[in-house]
Amino acid sequence: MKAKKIFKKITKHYLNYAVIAAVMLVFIILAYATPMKASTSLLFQKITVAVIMAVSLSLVVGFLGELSLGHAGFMSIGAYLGGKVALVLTENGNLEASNILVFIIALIVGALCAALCGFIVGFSALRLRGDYLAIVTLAFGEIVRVIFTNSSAESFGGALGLKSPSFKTKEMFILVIIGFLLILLTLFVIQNLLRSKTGRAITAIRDNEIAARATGIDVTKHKLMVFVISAAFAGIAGVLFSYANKPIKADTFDYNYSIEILVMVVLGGMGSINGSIISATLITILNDKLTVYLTGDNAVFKDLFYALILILLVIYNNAPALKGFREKYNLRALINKIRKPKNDPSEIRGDAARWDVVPTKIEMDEVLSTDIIIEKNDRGDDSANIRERGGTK
Amino acid sequence: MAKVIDGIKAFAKKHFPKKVNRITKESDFVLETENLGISFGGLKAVQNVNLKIKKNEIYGLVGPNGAGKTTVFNLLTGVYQPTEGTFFLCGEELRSLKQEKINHKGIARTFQNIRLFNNMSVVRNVMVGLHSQDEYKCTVIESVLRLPRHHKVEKAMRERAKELLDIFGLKEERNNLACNLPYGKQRKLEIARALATNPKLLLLDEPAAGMNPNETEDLMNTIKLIRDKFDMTILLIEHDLKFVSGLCDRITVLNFGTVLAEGTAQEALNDPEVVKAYIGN
Amino acid sequence: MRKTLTRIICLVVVAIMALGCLVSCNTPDEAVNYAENNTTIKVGVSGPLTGGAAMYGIAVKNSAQLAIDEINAAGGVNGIMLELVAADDKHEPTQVSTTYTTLYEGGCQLFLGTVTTGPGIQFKDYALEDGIFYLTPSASGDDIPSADGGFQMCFTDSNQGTASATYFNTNYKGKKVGIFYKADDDYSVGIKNNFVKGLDASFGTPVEASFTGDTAMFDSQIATLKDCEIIFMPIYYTPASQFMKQGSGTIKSDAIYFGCDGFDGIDAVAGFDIKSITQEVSYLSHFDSTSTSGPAADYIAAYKAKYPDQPLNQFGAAAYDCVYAMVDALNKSGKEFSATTSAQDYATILKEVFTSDTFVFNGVTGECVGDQKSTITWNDDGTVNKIAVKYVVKEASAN
Amino acid sequence: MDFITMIINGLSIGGTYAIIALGYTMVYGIAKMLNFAHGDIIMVGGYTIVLFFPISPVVGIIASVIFCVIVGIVVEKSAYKPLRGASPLAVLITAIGVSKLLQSAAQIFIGSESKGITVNLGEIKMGSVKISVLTLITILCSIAVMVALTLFVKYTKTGRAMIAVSEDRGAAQLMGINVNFIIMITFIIGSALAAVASVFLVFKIQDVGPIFGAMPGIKAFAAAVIGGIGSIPGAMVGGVVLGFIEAVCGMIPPITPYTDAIEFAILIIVLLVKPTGFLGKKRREKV
Repeated sequence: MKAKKIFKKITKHYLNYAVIAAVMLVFIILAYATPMKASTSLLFQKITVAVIMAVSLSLVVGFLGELSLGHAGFMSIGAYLGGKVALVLTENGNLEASNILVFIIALIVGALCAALCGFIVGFSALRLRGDYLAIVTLAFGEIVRVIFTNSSAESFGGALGLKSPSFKTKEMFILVIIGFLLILLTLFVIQNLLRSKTGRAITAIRDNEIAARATGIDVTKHKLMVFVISAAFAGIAGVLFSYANKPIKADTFDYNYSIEILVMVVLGGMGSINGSIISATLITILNDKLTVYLTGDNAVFKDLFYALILILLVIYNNAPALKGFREKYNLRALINKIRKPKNDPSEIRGDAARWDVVPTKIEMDEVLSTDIIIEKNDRGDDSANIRERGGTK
Repeated sequence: MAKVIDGIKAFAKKHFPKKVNRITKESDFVLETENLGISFGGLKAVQNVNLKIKKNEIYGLVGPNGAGKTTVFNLLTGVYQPTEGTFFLCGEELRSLKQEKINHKGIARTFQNIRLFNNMSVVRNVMVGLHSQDEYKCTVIESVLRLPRHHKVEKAMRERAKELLDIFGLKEERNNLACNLPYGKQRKLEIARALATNPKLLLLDEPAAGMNPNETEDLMNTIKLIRDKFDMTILLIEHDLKFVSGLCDRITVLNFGTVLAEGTAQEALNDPEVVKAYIGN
Repeated sequence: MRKTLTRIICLVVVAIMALGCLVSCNTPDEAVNYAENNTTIKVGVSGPLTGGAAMYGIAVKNSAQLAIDEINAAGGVNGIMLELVAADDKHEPTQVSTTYTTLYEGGCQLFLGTVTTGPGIQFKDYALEDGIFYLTPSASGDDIPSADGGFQMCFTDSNQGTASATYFNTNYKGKKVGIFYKADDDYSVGIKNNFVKGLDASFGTPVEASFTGDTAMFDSQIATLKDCEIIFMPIYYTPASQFMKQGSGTIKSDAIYFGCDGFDGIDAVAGFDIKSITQEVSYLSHFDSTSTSGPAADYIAAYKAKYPDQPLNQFGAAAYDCVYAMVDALNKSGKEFSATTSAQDYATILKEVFTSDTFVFNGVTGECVGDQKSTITWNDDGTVNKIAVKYVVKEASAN
Repeated sequence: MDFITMIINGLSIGGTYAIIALGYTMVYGIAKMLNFAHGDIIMVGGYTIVLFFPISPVVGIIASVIFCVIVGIVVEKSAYKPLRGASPLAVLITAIGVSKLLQSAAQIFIGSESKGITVNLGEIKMGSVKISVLTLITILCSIAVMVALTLFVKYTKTGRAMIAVSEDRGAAQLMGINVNFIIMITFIIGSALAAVASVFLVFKIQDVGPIFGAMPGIKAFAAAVIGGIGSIPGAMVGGVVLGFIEAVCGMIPPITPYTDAIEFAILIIVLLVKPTGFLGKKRREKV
């Protein structure tokens, strides 16, 4: 009985670590036993970067419930600053590109710089929500891109890109192993964070910010924390990227790349870390393999497909009209059907009395309609000091 | 340009508030408001509200629609900042504190239109309420590294949440999603969550709205139970005069943002001004 | 219970880490010969077949195919047929890891490198590590050529900038020069920097205007450049045509638009009637895709016959020359090779020929006098020697 | 001299942005969603003009309006309507999806190479200053569109219904307003405005590619936000502000490459300091 319970706990909480560790072990054995093809290790390297990006974005989008369209910007910061530090260190010290110490320093610098930017962007998240925050993050990503693109040749290489040190293809498998370890680190931090009281507070903010405040949650602190942590991991992914690519060009981290990561998160299921990991892996493999088969203008068939899936999935998951359909046909129900579970107390109970329509009442806040506020606006009088929100609900 | 400057000022005011000198005084009252009022650009929504609520009291805030009752709640919980007057909780001035700070000081509330964390289970809803209490303190680093304190705190929080849910008869449903609860239980859960923040004063915004007579009866008993079991002081808004007179020790009647009458339910409701406001001439 | 579990997990992670470090000491053995099962000599090229730069990649792919077909029709190289493998890098360096491995592990032996510079730097890294040889038709970046096996058919950006500056110094002395460039494009910035460096004092400080991104409203840039007598435009023809169209009323009507090899094909831009503008349009390049006589015209005729609706430009011509140059070098090497010879062995052969002083290749790019093909030689560092010619796309027309 | 040129350029670019921003503002103000695909509807309009331009520019313009409206309705009905009442995050992600869908569809069916036309409307001399006719039309048209929209919203029944829907969708429904119909009308107006904007953009840039509308779209949204989203004059103000920034940056070579960054930085600053923009209304979430 006890063993069964432990097994259940492991499969529930630690399965993803185990799977990733197992994949990593297989990879190590392969790398050790046979000379690995460059294409394999490069593909794995891309997967590790994508997974870290997706998991870190999922923290913001899936759990805090805010849309960030500038996640690639954080990665860019990590790649450029980490790469620059590594470049300076290896050149001045005449070190090998694969020097592990330099790599770790670059990793820390990249993560810290990205985290700092996350802090700045997170600051705007305090005042803005929804569409406005999305546009601010998009603007942030573009600003980062423009600044790096136009930097001088000596600083960050400008349009020519930063020629930071990178692993040789024959040593790329080391980077992949490091990448796997970093995925485990990302998972460890983000998953443990979410499965603690802090994570509860973050999801509470997502579900109802006003109630969260009234319940004593420090919204400011938690939002900033989420942005900082998410940005730091994006920075780490950036450093990984910079060690695999030469030159690093700011154009790589544009709005489209941010969207690609967003697609990974949404396809994986918002609020599901394992889903993000799986979809990041699949999409990266698909992207890589399809490049060979889809050439010319057909290459965008892939984008068309992703966009279509994105739209359909979001409509399926969110459309109010599809609620009944959704409850009837979903993956979980399918799995449950196969597994034939016993009566689960968490199952929705149909017989419970429901009050779908809450009686509405006209009260003070509604009497104070916008007219009065316009008047206040015109006078420039701020005496009331109302806590207004930037975005409408 | 002037607007931009105003904007910068507002931003600074909001995010870098000036030090407000708050007084602390000896007081017999749990909640004491002094000429509390707010005006929205000239319209005085609430003015000169003077409430004095004693410990262990159930106090009612009554008034017709648009009288400013919820606005008083919003003032007391920091959603709005009062433009006039101030208020004290057990003698400690709480004016212009942030919402979460006011909650930490000991005022918890429920909402007229229920605001639960819909996508979280019932027990986790209550655990969020326990989040900021000192006895369940655990830093982020401790939780991420899964240090012993994290496990201890999590366990204690869960136990405490179960206890609270048991009182409200929600223990059975603790693993349900909050949005799947029936309406009456959602109300109860909201109260449970508010109580989890360990307040000195509990504000209930129309707790009986939308309930049938049986549920109302049940709720009255629950509120009394809360007062006795938790040694709680309760301020509530209600329309149902029967509910108010059956439950409240004292009430204040508001109309157009001003106090019409106060006293015991009987006294206040028989006040000629109140009768005029409710029934007309 | 959970505590123990966590510890176990930690232990496993640490163990794996240790194992990882252990493994990292191991490096795989010698390169594999991926060409073992080839029946033809595979020629690989990585270029943009999608996106904004697709017309260059497509032209290169088609022209290389044209050259290969011609060679195969004539009996191949020592009787061995050639085969082209093209991979799409979308003009993004990040795609090169896929395209390069596709080509290399797919058994390619001769490489045309990349079509554009950005991906070219990454390609160079991989290629030099694997010890293979590439002769790029059009990746003009200064970092692309390498004495270890990276050769160019086009001029480097710095050469192009300097050559243009020299041309200005001798022909347009003292005129008011404006520069219009794309600030986020390595090609454009590279040429512009060297051009400014090469201009002599008689020009003073040239007026600079730049743009970024794909489409733009050029009002401000046109306003900045409107008094210039000659505008140097180291950009590709699409934005150039947009600039000319938008500026047709404002830019001096007797000004000269002077471009680089990216201008090639500007008269064929869909929807751009070059006669509608009054200014002179000319550029300095190694090839003119409007030639009507000589070897260049022969190539153009053959290309148009085979790919009537496909883009035609100097990139393609350079790729055509690249294939011929490599085949020429193989023929002249006098070494043994077969369809299954590894890319590394081909690299050794080709490097030797290309760095030898006696190797001269006659192609369609460069200055062809009459029916004679141009002469092209290579320096040891991989850069090319040939003569650039000023082509006038359109004379100034009075309005 | 340069100063005058700069003002003209600013107005010219700003006017174009203003028209796009008006479309954004209409849709955002009433449907309460950020229509990311607005820029791509402009792209659709652009291609239509290029297609019909050889026949006649007027036919091109009319076809573009019709086609844009059709695309707008299809997008609204198929992608946005099912999500009415869902979380804003879901709607926003769908809008991004639609934007990507239109872009990739254009690239597959039309090709990645841009299609161009040659237009020269000539110019007018005013003393020493030359203004191109297109600039003049752009400025006049954007003002006309602004005035017309204001009048429409204020004085027609549909317009007032739009205000009602934007203030409180539920209450409007209770008052007998067909909310879905009003939102569709909004999308039709928004798409028609996108078509008008595409006319000016195409005539100015004279070249259309698959991502033709993306950047102008995002910048126009920035303009709408700066001016105060939901406010019709605000869109105009925001557009002109961005136009001037672009003009000034374009005239100063060292900072020209940073134009986009400067514009976005100003957007962020405005949003942080005054989230409602210059002319926007304040809204509060009820507690």
